[in-house]
Amino acid sequence: METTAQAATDALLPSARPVQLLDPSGTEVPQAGTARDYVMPSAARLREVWRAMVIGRRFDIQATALTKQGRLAVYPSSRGQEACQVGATLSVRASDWVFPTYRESMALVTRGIDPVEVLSLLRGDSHCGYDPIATHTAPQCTPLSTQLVHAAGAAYGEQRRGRDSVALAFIGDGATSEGDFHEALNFAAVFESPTIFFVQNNKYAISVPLSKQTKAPSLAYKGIGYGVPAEQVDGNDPAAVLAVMDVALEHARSGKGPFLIEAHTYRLDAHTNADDATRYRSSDEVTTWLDRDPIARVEAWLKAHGELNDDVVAATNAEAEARASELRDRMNAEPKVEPMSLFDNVFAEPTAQLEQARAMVQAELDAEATA
Amino acid sequence: METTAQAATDALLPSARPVQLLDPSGTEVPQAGTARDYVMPSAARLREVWRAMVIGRRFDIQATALTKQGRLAVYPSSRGQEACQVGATLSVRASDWVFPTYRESMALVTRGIDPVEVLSLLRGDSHCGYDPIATHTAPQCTPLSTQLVHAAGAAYGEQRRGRDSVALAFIGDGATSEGDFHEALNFAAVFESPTIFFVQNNKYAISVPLSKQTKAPSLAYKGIGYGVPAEQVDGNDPAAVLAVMDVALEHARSGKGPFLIEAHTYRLDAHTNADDATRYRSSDEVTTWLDRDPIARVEAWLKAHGELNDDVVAATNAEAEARASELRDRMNAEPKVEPMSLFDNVFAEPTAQLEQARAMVQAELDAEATA
Amino acid sequence: MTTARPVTMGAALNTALRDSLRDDDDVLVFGEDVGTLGGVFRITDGLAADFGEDRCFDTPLAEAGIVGFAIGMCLTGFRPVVEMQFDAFAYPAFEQITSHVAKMRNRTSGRVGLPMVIRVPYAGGIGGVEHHCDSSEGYYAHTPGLKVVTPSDAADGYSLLREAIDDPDPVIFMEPKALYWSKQDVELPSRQPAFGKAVVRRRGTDVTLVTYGPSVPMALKAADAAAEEGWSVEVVDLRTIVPFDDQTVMESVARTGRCIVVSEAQGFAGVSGEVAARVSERCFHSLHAPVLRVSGLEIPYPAPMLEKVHLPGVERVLDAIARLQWDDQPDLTYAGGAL
Amino acid sequence: MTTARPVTMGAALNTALRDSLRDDDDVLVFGEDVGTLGGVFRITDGLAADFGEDRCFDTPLAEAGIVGFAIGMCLTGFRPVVEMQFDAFAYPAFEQITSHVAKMRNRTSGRVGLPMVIRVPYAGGIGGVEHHCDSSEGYYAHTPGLKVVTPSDAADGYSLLREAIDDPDPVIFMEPKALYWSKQDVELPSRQPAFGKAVVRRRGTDVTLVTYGPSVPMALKAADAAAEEGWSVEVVDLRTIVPFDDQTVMESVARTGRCIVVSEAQGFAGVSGEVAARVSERCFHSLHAPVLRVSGLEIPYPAPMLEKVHLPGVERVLDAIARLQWDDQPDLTYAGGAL
Ligand SMILES: Cc1ncc(C[n+]2csc(CCOP(=O)(O)OP(=O)(O)O)c2C)c(N)n1
Ligand SMILES: Cc1ncc(C[n+]2csc(CCOP(=O)(O)OP(=O)(O)O)c2C)c(N)n1
Ligand SMILES: [Mg+2]
Ligand SMILES: [Mg+2]
Repeated sequence: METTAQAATDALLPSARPVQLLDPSGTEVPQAGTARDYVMPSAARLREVWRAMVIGRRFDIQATALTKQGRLAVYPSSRGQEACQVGATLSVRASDWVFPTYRESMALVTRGIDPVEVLSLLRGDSHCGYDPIATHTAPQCTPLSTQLVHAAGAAYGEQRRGRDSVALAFIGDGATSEGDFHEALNFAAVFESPTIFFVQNNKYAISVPLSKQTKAPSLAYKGIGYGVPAEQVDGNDPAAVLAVMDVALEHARSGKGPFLIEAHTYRLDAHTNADDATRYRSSDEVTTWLDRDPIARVEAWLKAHGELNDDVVAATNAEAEARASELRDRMNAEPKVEPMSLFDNVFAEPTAQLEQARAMVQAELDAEATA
Repeated sequence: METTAQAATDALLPSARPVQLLDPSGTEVPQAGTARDYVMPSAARLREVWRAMVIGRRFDIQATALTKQGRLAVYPSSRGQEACQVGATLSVRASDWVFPTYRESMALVTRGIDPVEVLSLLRGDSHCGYDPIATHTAPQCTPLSTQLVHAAGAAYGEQRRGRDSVALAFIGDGATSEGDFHEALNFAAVFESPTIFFVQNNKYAISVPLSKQTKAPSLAYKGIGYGVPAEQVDGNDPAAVLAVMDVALEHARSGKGPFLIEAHTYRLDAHTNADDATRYRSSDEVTTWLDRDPIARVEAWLKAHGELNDDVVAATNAEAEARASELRDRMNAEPKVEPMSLFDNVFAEPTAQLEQARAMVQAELDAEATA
Repeated sequence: MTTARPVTMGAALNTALRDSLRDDDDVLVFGEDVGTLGGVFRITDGLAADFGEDRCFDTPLAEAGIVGFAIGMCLTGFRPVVEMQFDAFAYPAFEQITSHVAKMRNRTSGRVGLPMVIRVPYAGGIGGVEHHCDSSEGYYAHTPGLKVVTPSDAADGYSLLREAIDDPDPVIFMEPKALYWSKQDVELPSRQPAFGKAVVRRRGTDVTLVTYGPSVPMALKAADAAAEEGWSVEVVDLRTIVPFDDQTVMESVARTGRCIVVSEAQGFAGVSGEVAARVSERCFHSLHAPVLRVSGLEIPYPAPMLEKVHLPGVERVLDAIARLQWDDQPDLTYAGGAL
Repeated sequence: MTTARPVTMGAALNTALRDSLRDDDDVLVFGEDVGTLGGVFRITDGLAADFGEDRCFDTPLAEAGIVGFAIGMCLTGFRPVVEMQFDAFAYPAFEQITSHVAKMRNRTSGRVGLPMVIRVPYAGGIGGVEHHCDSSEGYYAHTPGLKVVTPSDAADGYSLLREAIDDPDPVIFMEPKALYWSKQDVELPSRQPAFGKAVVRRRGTDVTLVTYGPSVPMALKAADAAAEEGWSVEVVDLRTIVPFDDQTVMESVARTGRCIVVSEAQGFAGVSGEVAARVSERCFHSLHAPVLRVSGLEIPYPAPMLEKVHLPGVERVLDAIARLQWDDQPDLTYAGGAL
């Protein structure tokens, strides 16, 4: 029975408080007492993230607006979580895999997937609007935590293929309670699968606050139970998210296995447009978090460092506006759905029974058309 | 975003090495560097545990013998794990709940359940030979980890009833990989359910060694991820098992919630009599563990302290022998099984369909009898 | 004296929970978002406020945990009523349900009963995204040891839920979410008709539609439409799938001589196959035509914009009626549900 | 030239895995104890040693993890063959199987196929303790998007497993554990008959027994016994439950005019109900008697010493044959499976 070396366990534990590189005012925070060394990202990267956040937030607001116009059935907003959605996504390569939940619309848009394809699931014309293989992006996942095990398997598969791709798997705070979270972390650890588990702890699972979800000191303390190094980060600090992602990616890509990140953030809107957040939280709480705006924070730093000027801000806002309006226009068009497609992809080849069903539905449609 | 106080996390982490009070030779080990203070149990308790281990081991050997004689269909031995089976079980009260797996035959016999009733599941005459409510002992559980959530619920139920009973839930090292382990620890923590999760880490899950099961520094490091204090203990040291159980019980019974114990031990026999352990482990390894015998260890201490003499040893061995032979005799009798009982307990009241099925089977049996 | 007033099924379920909480201190309600929020469908609305957080509370987000925790609580005499947020989100609890909930009484020779209710909002028709629309009743009905119940109106919502909570055995209580907002004039409390009995919702003489849960209103509409075409259609609502009321179903089909099983669920190896098989066997000599099935297609539940094509509707039922060999000509080309 | 020699189904399955591992580098075998130990039933015996631990390996003990991990590996082009140790121990993976494995191709509009095989040793008859004997095929067969396959002899063990591994879609491969040791003279490799086709195992003219998996040898025995009593019994082995071979089944019943569905699984709302319903519908005018079912009782699988009472056996089949209204008298008192 061996002694567990203190150093070994220390390497797995997160920092005692969330890593923060920029405070809410955009001032650099002196690094002390963090579990690992985190390096301030370059101004160029921060500007890129800032830009994507501006565009992402505008997209998000547009999507919520589309629900009111009846153009989207439902929309889970990630407003307030821009640093996570954008920061984590821009940290990985196109050849890496991303495993999103329903909340990652902004992340997917940031990844370059056509926003209309991103919204397909939520508009209701298809279960997944984009090509997961071509985009290296799994379908948006609603059964909570189930995608994490897929991520562990895909990343392991990449490794087996001799490639250095990783998988970035998103998950919410509430979903960490599911058994699949546990199994995914453990599989990834045992198979040294290069998977980044990125928990957006936005403090609520629909109405259930984190305090009813776990008694852990922080969700990042779950890592050590799998031998997985973990970190907690200020999820509204884009610089810190990038810095922690860099460490996690270096760890995973160099063959050392998975990494767990807990990003402390907040969802400013309700769970979805169908939810009524006033039932379970105060507007004061929301206000507190409005003051921790990730965009303002990095914008302040960039401006203070002469890395951003008002012209660029205006141009970027205009671009975000243009994209939003293009999206609105495209979403106003009635999507094309093809009833006969229902039978195409149950199996690679339809069974005899599916062919019969197809014929039946075709006959019904023909009858309707002639009626 | 608060800082996690070092003290708070320290209170959850296990000792860096398994708590040991007696070394394999029975010599007391100076305590240093353990996460908590553990108190050497009284000689009287150690004698009681020693006695139950002697009887328990003899029972276990008898049960294995019964499989060879065709009197038991299958038997998962716990030889080598006596300190866990007996030590944990004797630490709890009759009014506490025990949630055993298939491997806890010895624990159940120690708890005072009729050995024939304990073996009912494995002989094949019924799924559970004893009364779970009367004995406060859940049925031996084969679907791994599923019983842990029940334990958390039962202990919470006891607390809701205003009683100070706890639940002692047994589980193996392999089963910690199941999602239900995770959900149970979390539910217990969130509801402050007085549950002791007792992991017998006997190093294998059938053929799979712990190294393929987890990369955690030790299984006890899983506690902190739930905010559950955890400890690792030399599971072949009865004194240490009692001492750690005492701390865990005090914690749980005083309303502070669950506790996780990882006991490092070893299964000397194969997974069950049907298993061939030579396929996956060396006899050298087994020999190493034979030298860490829990009975010999505490016997040496008791003798060295004048708390046990050869007469008592002889008398206890004789008693164990007598019990084993009584068990053999009773197991030689053909168990009574009642085909008509198949329909009695599907529901509290059989449905019309079950009544019809019962009539059909009765007619078949009548026909057989008259044929 | 109370008089009947319009009540939605959702409100009736809420009232049933309230009355059960009031009448029996051992009844507890828990699950995801059932406390402060009152559930995503508001079925538990106000319970935590009115009965206290001890009686109705939120749990961590883990369905196996919820069901397993409820099992443990039963050991100490509680009667948990747990909510699974949606049909497909009960699957993580499948092992707990099949290996423990269904078997506990049996495996303990009757010593441990589990008087618990697992509420499952199920089936589609509300434009839900994938995994929110499964018809999962067949999985439970196929598992010996579970009672499976599904109301089709507010009165039954109340009555069946109270019966389920009082039942000594575990009940999977399937709530057709498309009917949560359907209204009916009812006088509560009412515990009629008896648990385990199917009910003839509409009398007819030519053909019996056997159906349940979400498909009942549609079947009644189809019966109305058929009436205009001159067919007299009887509609039987199973209410409890397990236990199954052979008597009511067989009496009806014996009378009408024809039968169509209508279910939203995919038909293959599910409840509608069972009904068709039972009727075919037990009414063999009364049947003038094969028992047909109109069920959901054998496909994963489609995206909202296509669910109309998937769901069995009035037209498909009328088509099936027309194919019931009124002229005694066999027609085996039908390619509806359960192909 | 190879010649036929006696092979157990277990050995045939092992050979199929070997041949697949040899022929396709993307095939991987993993699960609990499948590596060093060769599986608790030794179906993967020697694979890790012969093909390397990269191709056949042990996983942590977590079934959802195993299935989910396999899904992920499919995204990178692998073709995982995973083992669930026993029927009931696949239930923890139920969500992964129903919500992802079954639906992935469909939800991605055909862009992501999952060419994986989930091997499930199932059913009873070997004296297993509880949770080791479930007939769980019905759950999978009821789930659109899964193919469900079950061999009844060594030749099919080989052939169906190779077809399953080569199939572009996920296949739930149900292995009747009671038949692992059953021997047959076979010449391997052989990929006959075609995937998706049922097979007439024995020709007869009076009645068709439709059966599959663990019940096939028993049905054949019953047919022998019935022959001695003067009945000519045809036995159809489904082999693939999904896709379902209507043609072979219906042709047989149309010829014999009578049908009994024999399955070890509990009948209610399962595969046997489906078969009975289909046959009753499609052969309505050929049937001289109701389609009967001889299936497992509607009870949780009993303790080993009582499993004989539960399992459908020759006597129960003979009883059912006798009740097939040979004198055209209805007999509705039968209380066999699926009550
Ligand atoms: C297995 C499962 N159970 C329940 C749900 C219903 N549900 C959807 S989102 C949600 C809350 C998730 O909270 P969290 O993980 O914190 O993510 P967030 O929505 O806050 O981003 C719940 C309970 C689900 N989708 N899947
Ligand atoms: C859910 C589930 N999966 C698989 C099994 C099959 N099985 C029985 S015991 C066992 C190994 C358990 O190992 P461990 O938890 O270490 O306990 P031990 O047997 O060593 O006491 C396995 C895989 C099971 N019983 N339940
Ligand atoms: Mg959240
Ligand atoms: Mg073990």
